[in-house]
Amino acid sequence: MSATPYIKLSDLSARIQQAIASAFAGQSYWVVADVTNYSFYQQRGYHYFDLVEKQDHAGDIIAKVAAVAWGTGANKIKDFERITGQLFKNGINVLVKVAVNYHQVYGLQITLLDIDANFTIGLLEQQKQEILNRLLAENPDFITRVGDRYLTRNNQLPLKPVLQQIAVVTSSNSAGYQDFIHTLHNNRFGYRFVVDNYFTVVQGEVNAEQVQQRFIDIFNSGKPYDAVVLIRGGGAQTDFLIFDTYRLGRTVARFPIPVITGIGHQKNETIVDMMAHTPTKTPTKAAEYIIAHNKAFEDGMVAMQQLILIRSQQLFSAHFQALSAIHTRIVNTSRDMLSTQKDVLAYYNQRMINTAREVLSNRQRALIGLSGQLLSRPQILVANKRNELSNQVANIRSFSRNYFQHKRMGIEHHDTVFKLVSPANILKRGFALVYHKGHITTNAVNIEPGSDISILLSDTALNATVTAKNKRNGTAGPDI
Amino acid sequence: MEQQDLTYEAAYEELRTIAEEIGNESVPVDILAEKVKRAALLIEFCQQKLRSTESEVNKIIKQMEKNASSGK
Amino acid sequence: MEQQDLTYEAAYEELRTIAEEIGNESVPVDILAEKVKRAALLIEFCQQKLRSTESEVNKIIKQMEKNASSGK
Amino acid sequence: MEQQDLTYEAAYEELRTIAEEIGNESVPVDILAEKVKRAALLIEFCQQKLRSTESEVNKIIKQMEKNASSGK
Amino acid sequence: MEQQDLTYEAAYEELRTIAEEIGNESVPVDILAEKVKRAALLIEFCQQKLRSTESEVNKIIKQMEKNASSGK
Amino acid sequence: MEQQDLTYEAAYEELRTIAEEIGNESVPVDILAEKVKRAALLIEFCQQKLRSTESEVNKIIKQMEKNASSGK
Amino acid sequence: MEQQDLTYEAAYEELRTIAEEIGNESVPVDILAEKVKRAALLIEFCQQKLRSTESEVNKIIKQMEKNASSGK
Repeated sequence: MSATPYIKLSDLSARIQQAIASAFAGQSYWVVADVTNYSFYQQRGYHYFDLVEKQDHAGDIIAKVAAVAWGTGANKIKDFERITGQLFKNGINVLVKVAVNYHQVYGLQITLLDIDANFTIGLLEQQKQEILNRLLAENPDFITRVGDRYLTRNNQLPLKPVLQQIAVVTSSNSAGYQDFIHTLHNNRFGYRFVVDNYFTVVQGEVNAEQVQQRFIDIFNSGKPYDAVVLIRGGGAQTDFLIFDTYRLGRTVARFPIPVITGIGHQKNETIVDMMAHTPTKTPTKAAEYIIAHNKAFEDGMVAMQQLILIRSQQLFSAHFQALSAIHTRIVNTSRDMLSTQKDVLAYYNQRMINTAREVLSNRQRALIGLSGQLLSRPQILVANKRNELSNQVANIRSFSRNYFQHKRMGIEHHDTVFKLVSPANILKRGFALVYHKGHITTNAVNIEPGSDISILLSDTALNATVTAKNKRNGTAGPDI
Repeated sequence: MEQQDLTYEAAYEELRTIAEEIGNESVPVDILAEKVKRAALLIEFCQQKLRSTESEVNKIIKQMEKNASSGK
Repeated sequence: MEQQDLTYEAAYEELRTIAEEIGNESVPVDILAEKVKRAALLIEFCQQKLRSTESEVNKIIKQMEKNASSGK
Repeated sequence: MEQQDLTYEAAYEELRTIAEEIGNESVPVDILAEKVKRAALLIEFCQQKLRSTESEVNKIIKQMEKNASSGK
Repeated sequence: MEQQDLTYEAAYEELRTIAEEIGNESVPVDILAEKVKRAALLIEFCQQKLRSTESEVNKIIKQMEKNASSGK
Repeated sequence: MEQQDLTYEAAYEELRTIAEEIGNESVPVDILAEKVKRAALLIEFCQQKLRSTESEVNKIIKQMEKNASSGK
Repeated sequence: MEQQDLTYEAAYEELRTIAEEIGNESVPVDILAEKVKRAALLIEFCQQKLRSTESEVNKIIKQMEKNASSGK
């Protein structure tokens, strides 16, 4: 044992405290830093976090101080969240006013006194955004952005109905890996899995290339893996940074087998999560997801089986019913048909009976009508003939009466005429006939005074001698 | 006289001829007297003929009517 | 006389002709009586014919009526 | 007589023709009796035919009526 | 008779035709009895055919119902 | 009979056709009994086929249910 | 049997097709039992495969093929 002089640790810490107090007491500083490793104890209202500063571009941490916020600081954080709508959380780049103090047990600590709400976007987030933008810009073939989601080749791959062949990328000693394997193999459905391990270091940004190599190994194995599971190997919160690297994001995004992540953080989503097929919160959740996926498949099959059973039973009962309906229909219709035919025959039978009799009675009636005509008509005919005969008799009688009358009238006319012109009748009216030399004379040429003439009156003949002869002229004397 | 052979038609025709002859006034009185005498005779003949025919016809008709009415 | 060959129709037709002739006075007086006598004869013939036809028909009808009533 | 070959229809038709002829008096009196006699004969024939048909039909109908009541 | 070769359909059709002919009185009286006799025969034939078909069908149906109830 | 080669579908189709034919009375009475007999045979065939298929399916289902419960 | 090449996808798809066919009654009764048997086999296969390692799966398939061929 050497007698090297020493002081007690408490003396040292007291001196550190004194030195820091003399340098920083009563002082405050506005500092720009990223927040990481953040946690909040609700009951006491304490915020614990680390403030870090990273090298530009590379992203390596170059400064890191543990910080606390309580009392006024906690209130300022609440104001910050209220004003910006941004949670005070990992990855944000902040401008904070701090005081520096040293505690003999808890060590160096800076206390957040105020936070500049205007300095909103944290550097980490800005970096992450830059990487995302770069991924989009440089890999348009397999990364696109729709709304606030990223569509990648990987997360557009169809998941097989059953995930049974699985490649796991993780670190061999991680608790997360143990959880995953345990959950997977001890599932209560008895599902079996074939799991191939691709161990690597999955922390520290610098190891991104190694992880990428494991993905290449998986691809080169040629095995028909159903899924690749990427599980974080544990460690501090800052270890997530590997999952926000461009390299790993790109690898996952373009990987041809669906990638399921179980990175095990609670508060933010890494770039790898965004690029992967299915992000889950923890390794256990990843295993549960796989089991649930397979269970859904089996349930689907069982449901289909149930459906087939129900459908075939329905089909049987439908067919039995249809057969029975046809049976009933055939029975009823053939009976109907027979009874209809029977009725029709009965109808014809009755109709024959009725119409045959009707025909005969109509004929009888017609014959009787005709007979009646024949009985009466000859007598009428004879009577008509007889009338005609008597008409002719009457004609002859009246015609002959007229006949005689006309004939008689003709004769009587002649009689009258002759009576008028007969000489005897003329003499009776005072005319006289003159005879000269024994002949009736109508001309006095040969009679001269002294000639003898005889004058015959109606009942007397006178002999006389002419004494004078005068020429008669004009109308003197009696008219003849 | 030839009265036996005389028909009513002939007699009547002669009568009609005589009447026509007398009508043209060129008949001398002595012939006229003769003609009138002939006419009188013909008239008498015709009248008798008519009477006898009529009575005969009437007899037949009466008989006919009797038959006709009795035949009913 | 040719009465054997005489039909009612011919007889009646002759009768009608005689009546017409008398009606339009185309029958000479000399044969009027003869015509009327012929008419009387025709009438007699027709009436007999009618009577005989009638009696024959009546006989047939009586027979028919007997049959009809017995046949019922 | 040709009654053996005579059908009811022909007989009835002849009868109808005779009735019509007598009805419009186109039958000469001379053959009227003959026509009436023919008619009487045809009527008799038709009635007999009807009677025999009726009795035959009635026999069949009786059978049919038995069928009708038993067939139900 | 050709009843051996006669089908119900043919018989029924013939029956229908006869009924129609008699119905509109286009059947001569001379063959009416014959037609009615034929109709009676056809009806008898059809009724027998119906009865035999009915009994046969009923037998089959009874058998079917027995099967149906035993098969359940 | 060709029942050995008969399928349920063919049998059912034939049955449906027969039912339709009888339904719209296009089956002559003459072959109705024959058709009904055929229908009875087809129904019997179909029911047997259905029953045997059903029992077979039920056997499979029972087997499946056993597997399902043991497989869990 | 093509079971060596049978994937979950293919099995699921086939099962879905069978369910659909039975659902819309496009499976003839004649092959329904066969279809159901096939469905049972597919499920059986998938369920066993889910719970087996690769080497076990091959054993199962062999066993199923034996059953399938003896069960026919």
